[in-house]
Amino acid sequence: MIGNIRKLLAATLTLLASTMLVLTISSPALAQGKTLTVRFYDDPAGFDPANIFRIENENIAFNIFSGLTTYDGETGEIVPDLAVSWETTDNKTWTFKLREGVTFHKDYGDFTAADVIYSFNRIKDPATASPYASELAGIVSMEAPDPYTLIIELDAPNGNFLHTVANYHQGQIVSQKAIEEAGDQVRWQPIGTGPYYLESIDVSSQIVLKRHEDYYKGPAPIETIVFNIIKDEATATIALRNGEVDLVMRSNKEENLEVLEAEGFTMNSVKDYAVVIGVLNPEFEPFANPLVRKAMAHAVDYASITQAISPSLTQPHHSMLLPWMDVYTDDVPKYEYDPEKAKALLVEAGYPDGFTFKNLGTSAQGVTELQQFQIDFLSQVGINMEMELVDTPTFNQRRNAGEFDMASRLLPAVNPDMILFSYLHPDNMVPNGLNGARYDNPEVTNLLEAARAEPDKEKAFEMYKQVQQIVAEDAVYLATYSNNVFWPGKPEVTGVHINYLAQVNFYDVNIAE
Amino acid sequence: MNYQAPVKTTLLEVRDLRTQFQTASGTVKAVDGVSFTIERGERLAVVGESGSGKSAMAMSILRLLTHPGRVVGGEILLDGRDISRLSEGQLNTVRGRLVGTVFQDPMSSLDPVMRISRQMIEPIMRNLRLNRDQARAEAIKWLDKVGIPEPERRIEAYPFEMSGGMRQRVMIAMALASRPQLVIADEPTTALDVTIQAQIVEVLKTLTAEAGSAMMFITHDLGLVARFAHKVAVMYAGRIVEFGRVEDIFANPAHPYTQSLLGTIPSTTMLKSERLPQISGLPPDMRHEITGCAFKDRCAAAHDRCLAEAPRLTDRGHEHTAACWTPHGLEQALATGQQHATRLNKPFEPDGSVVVELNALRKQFATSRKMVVRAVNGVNLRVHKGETLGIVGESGCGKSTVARMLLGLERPTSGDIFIAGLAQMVFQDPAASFNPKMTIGDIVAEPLVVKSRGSKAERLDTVKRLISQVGLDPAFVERYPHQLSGGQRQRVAVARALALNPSVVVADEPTSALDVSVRAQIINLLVDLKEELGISFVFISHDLLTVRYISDRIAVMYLGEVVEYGAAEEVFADPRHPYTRALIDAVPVPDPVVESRRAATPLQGELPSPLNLPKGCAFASRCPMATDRCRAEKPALPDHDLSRQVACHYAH
Amino acid sequence: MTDITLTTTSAPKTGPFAILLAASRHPLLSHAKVRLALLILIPILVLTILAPVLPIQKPLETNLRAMMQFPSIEHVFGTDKMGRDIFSRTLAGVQISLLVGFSVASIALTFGMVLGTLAGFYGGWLDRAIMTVVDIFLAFPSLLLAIGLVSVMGTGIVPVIFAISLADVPRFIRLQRSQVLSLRSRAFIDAARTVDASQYWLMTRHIVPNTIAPMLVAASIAAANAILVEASLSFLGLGIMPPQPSLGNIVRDGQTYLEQAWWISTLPGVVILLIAIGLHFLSDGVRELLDPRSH
Amino acid sequence: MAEYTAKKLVQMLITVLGVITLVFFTLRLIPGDAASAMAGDTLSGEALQALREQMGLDEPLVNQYLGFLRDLVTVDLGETITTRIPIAELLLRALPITLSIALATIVLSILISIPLGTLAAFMAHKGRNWLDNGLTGAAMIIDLMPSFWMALVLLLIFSLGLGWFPASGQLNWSDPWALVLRLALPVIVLSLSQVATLARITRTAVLEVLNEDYVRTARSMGWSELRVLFRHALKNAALPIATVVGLSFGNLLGGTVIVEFIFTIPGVGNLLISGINSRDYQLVQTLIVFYALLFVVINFATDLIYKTLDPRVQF
Repeated sequence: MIGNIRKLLAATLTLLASTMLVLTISSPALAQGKTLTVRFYDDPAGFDPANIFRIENENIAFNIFSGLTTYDGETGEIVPDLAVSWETTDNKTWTFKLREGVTFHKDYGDFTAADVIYSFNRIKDPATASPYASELAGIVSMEAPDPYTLIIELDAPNGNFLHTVANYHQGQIVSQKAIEEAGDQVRWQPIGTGPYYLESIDVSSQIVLKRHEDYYKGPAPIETIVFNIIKDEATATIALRNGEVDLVMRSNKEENLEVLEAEGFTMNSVKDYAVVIGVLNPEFEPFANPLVRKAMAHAVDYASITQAISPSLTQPHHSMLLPWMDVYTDDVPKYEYDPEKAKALLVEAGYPDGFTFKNLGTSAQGVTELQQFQIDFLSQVGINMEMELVDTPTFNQRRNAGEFDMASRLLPAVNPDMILFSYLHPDNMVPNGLNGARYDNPEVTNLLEAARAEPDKEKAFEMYKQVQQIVAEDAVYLATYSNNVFWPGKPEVTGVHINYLAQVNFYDVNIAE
Repeated sequence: MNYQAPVKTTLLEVRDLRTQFQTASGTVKAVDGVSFTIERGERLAVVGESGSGKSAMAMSILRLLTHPGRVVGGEILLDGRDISRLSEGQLNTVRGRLVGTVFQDPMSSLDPVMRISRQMIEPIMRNLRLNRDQARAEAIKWLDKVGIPEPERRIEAYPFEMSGGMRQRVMIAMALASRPQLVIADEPTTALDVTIQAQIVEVLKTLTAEAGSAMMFITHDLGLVARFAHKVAVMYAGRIVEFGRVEDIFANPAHPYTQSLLGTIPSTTMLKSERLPQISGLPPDMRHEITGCAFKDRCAAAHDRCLAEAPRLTDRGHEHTAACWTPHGLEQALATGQQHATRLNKPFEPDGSVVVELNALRKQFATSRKMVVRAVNGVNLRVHKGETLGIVGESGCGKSTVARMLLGLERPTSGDIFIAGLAQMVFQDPAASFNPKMTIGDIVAEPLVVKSRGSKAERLDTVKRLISQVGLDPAFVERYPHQLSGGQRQRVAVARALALNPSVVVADEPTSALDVSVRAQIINLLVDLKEELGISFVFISHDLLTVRYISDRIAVMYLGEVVEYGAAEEVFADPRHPYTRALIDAVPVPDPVVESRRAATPLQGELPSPLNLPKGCAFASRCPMATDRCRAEKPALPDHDLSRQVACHYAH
Repeated sequence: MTDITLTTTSAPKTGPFAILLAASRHPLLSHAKVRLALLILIPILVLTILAPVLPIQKPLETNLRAMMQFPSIEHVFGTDKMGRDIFSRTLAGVQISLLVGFSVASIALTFGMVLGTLAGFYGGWLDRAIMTVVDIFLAFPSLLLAIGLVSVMGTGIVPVIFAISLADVPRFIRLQRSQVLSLRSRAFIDAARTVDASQYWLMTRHIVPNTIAPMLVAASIAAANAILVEASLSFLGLGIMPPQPSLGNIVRDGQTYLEQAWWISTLPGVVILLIAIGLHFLSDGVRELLDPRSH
Repeated sequence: MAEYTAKKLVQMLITVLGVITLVFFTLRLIPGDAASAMAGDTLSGEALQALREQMGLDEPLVNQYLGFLRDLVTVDLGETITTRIPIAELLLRALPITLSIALATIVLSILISIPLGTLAAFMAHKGRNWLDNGLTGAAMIIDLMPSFWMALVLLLIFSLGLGWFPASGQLNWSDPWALVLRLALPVIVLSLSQVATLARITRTAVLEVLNEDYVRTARSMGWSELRVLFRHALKNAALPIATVVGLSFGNLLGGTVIVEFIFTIPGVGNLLISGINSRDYQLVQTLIVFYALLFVVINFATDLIYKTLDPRVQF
């Protein structure tokens, strides 16, 4: 009997001991040199470009890998990365001149065109089962006349191909050697050409990046970046205020931001990161009527709501595209808050005493404060909005299938053409694509295709402008508000530029003495 | 204090001791001005019913009361030192050293998770200033003295490994080992069987005498008092109502309460035709202020003065005092009482019709370790119409199992039971045998409802009839068990048993949970009912005197067998089986003269475990006259012979 | 004790007044703890019931011009981030929470009583079967059990009630079973068997009535805990969904503003505390009244 | 003894098997699977299906179930579905953290609650109830504070206000003091409610013993009240207390979930929550079965210890 107990005890002790060993080994031995501690808000899910999900993982990958092009941290424009230059005449055949003297992390050798070809083929290969395969589906052929020249042939003109090959998802270049060595552990052994490489990771508590000494732009100013996983927002804020972390990745609670700002922390942020739109399903009879859609737009005072809930995180917005996009236009019909007009429109549309509809939401998120206000405002014009809460996977599945009266979507993409195509082109109509409004307007469709093929920026812009006007006029999608991303940090942490993919290039970040 | 007196020197003098319990429903004056003295080496018996304050008084002396009990007044002079004024610390030098204590329930009075050695040795070391080894030797010596076999081994035992009797012996050894001047024994034998009781009393008596310690012996059993006390203090409602030398108290009691108490106990010679004198009513509720004599409501001789003022203890000649206004208590009242006390009790003559018949009845319980307990081991018995059969024996002799089988609560392992008509039961503990959530009415009516006899109205009538039949107010149907006294509950139990007018009523220790004064009431009730209804009774008890008084025939059981059977008087007058004899000898008789004449050699040893029964005579292990033959072959009992039967080779 | 109960049982049972009188003399009310409990619970209940007619903002009504206001005459508990009146939300929350609490209690009570009695009374394979299942459920930490269930059934009142009950029922079965086991050997059961009463009779007339009181005590505690577990579930986003207020999610939502507006979560928190304390006192009182040793 | 143990073991086996089955199939009832949870809203039909196949989610349930059982028997905990990490490794990292929290909590609460409870009982026995009442009151209030609420308040006071303890950061086993500071707050939060219950248990147990006859016997032998309290009362009360401690330890392992989440401690609880969020059955079911196993074993151990400590219990 006593014997049993002793055995049990012994077992646990050995377990404890062995574990401590494991931990002490795996815990990073931080050398001298600058170290930046960053709050990371969820469990890392791996960094294999072919199978990467969720912004926080993408941000790590963004600093490990490089693409042919990348986004300028401040302006958000496409700028050269692994490709020093490119040329195309018809948006169909693209020729890239590649950067020389670029090396992969650790000792995985120099970067050449072969790596690009390998990376893209890997994505396209069905065996990889990469969700991003479709992005590169347009590539018909790739050739490298010499190690630093790459010619890519597309099946159709695509003026936005530079976005496709940017340092993001399918665009990130991997090393064949590394991939083959890693086997099914690619996601944990990412080898790229970026400014930082992954030194160690404890999936349940921290990720440690070390700078890539041979980075082609020269070594980054900060030697070590430690990402501490802190899930709870309140705790993260306290951690920053305690000085336990230098930088908080994505602080998205207004009240915390207020406190931090008041205490003099730098509120690194990007405005209009993405817009939230209400998708109205025309198969739900009232929403088939443009008048009703306009009434919906007039009924809710997004200005004051955003002001009330989170003035720093959100602002009202009236378009599917965002002001910083090159094809954006402000010259479109707008729907100001006007309950009377809303009522009038409803009468005109034949709904004098309103109607009831269901807004699809996730039970994980619950009924957001914004939605609670929406309910309130709509009820004042006689429209009764009910929330239909389902668990997240079901929500995604139903939203992708277009099974809802109304559902909202966040449009995170730097590529306006992609947004417009996927939300307005009949080919992308749900369930095949994201066109949840089932919008099929030949005029718009033609404009879109023409614009994409048009090499002349000016002409293309005109067409995109028209599209935006028509769509706003029809109130196809309910533009509600756009939101901003905040990475509050200590004042001495400089160069935190959040790009429009909500990502920070840590090469620019430094800590001032 | 009269120290100059050479022979007698006062050891303990208690003056006007007052103890109270502060309860939510009022202050209970448990001890209300008690004064007495104990001489060195003297044995004082404090007699009284439950609630008379006798235990509270005893506990007050060493301040062993727990909250909410509290000594509120009086002096306690031990050797002339007032220990009631001592601090806890000082008192601890008195407790266990000068005054030893033996408590009522040996089962719970020893620490269950400590070996005997630890519980015994340390006090001895402290009190006698001995080192561990000496103390150990001392402890073993005392264990031997109190009659614990192989003390060297048993001292390392845990309490749960010992029988009740053994534990009580240990308690005594613990109390005496420090050579106290005074031993306070609070009902030390109540929880034990007659034979064990006798042994314990004997041990206490001889050892205290030997050590010259005085003893204060609290009990409700007048028999025991007669057996060994020098002086007696009778307590009632928190006061001493009579005090004196034991002979005087028994010979000519002066207080009505004492007188009636003595009357309520059936004597060995008492005739069935005499009605058992009983004390009517109940003791007073101690939460209320008592004006006048506390006993007045139950006293036949009570008069105006008794109602008005409480009597003090007054001298009745040589050290005999009593608290009663009338000079000779009940005497007149009793004199007049005698007439209606007799009854037309026709002695029972069998008309041959058998109501209950048990043939070769056996019951075995399988314990976890595939061993069998032979609780009942081949019993043949008969009960005739209108007959009362008394079954006596120590606990574990199987008498209760027989009863349970009679009522179908247990299924016999072998043998058969024949019952003409229906058997009903009166249980030992009336408190437990009622569902607390049911009214008296429902309880009595339950048999009728279950058997769906009559309409609701009819049932109610029957119930009321039964309840008044057992001498209770029909209004009781409204009440709940906890609102009734023990005696009242037992009456209800009887009423319930009669509900289905059974042919035989089995009463398992029906009076053992009751106070002496109430006991007689129930016994009389049963006898009366038997006469009125002519039903048969099976009366199971370890109280031999009562059994003798109430039953026509007696069966003495030992280890699941009947060892002697016959007419009650005969068995008592001339017991043939050595066990029967031992039992009867063990019974304390409330008469100091008789007791003093008795040979003080109680039956030795204890009941052997029914797990491994001897193959010969079950009693051989304890029998003074056992021979090899006894151990070899089992003496048989000729079955179903109405005359005397004895299962002993040497029965003459 | 005796005489107290006597007065109640002998009290005239005719006419509402007489009954009230009798009730007022009932030992329950004579008990300090019980009185205190009622003193706490009854006002809360009354307010909750009256909430709809009280002159206060409706629980769901937002007000952009009165956000995060400090308690005042107009808003007794102040207002929250969306300018909703916390007092009226709290009352609405109490409604929900009490609903949760008492549903859980009654579910646990019913199943615990039935299964526990069966297991304890019949024993044998039935007992073994029931207790095995009970053990299985007891092997989960109860919060995990609840989490698992809610993730299966989705959020909302019903799943929450169900989840919490599922954690409680096994405990109740255990309690009831042990009670039955100890009762089964009591003398009054034998007494009933001597007139060969049926098993059903024994269970319904003798066993169950004697088990109810302790079960009720347990139930009232279970109710109090249920309210808190609901709160914890809401914290993990598995409880009752806003805007539907429950004490749990009010406190949860409020806690993020603890620094800027402590009252949002503190005041409703105090209400939870009061209710639970009330329930505990009630059960305590009842237990003490039922415990023979206490009088 | 042996017979008893054997019987108990069989019982445990059945229980655990039941748990396993229950967990496995309940999990499959949760809408959505690892693939969809991982992909979020970014994926459409066939891409998702591809992902599923890659994760082996398209196998028939029965095979998955049998596979799971086989793995358990061969003590092969497998990998997380989504991130392909050996679960054993995860557990080995998380377990000591959760264990040390639970242990520390138990120790701390015992150190506080047992003297407190004993004192309360002692005074109650003497008819002085104020400490007793105060204790019960405090216990109640603590019991009723939602742990997440308490946690945040403590964070604000001790971490932000007084700066005594860190709110986040790595658990560095090589620096014990830092470790203590890091774990202090969670342990305190958990201990508070433990103390509340334990103190009350102790109080009742001791009070009960104090009313026993053998305590009176000891007093009658002239031992001081304190000696009686420690020699007899506590010794006898120890058994029930020990049992409760054992059980509460089992519950603690489950109770750490919220605390680990708020204080971002990479313990088993945190692991479980992420498992549920990412619909990683493999992880979740392994963890829960592990919990159950631990719980059952602890109960069994307490039971045996009880039986061995109490001389009265024979096997």
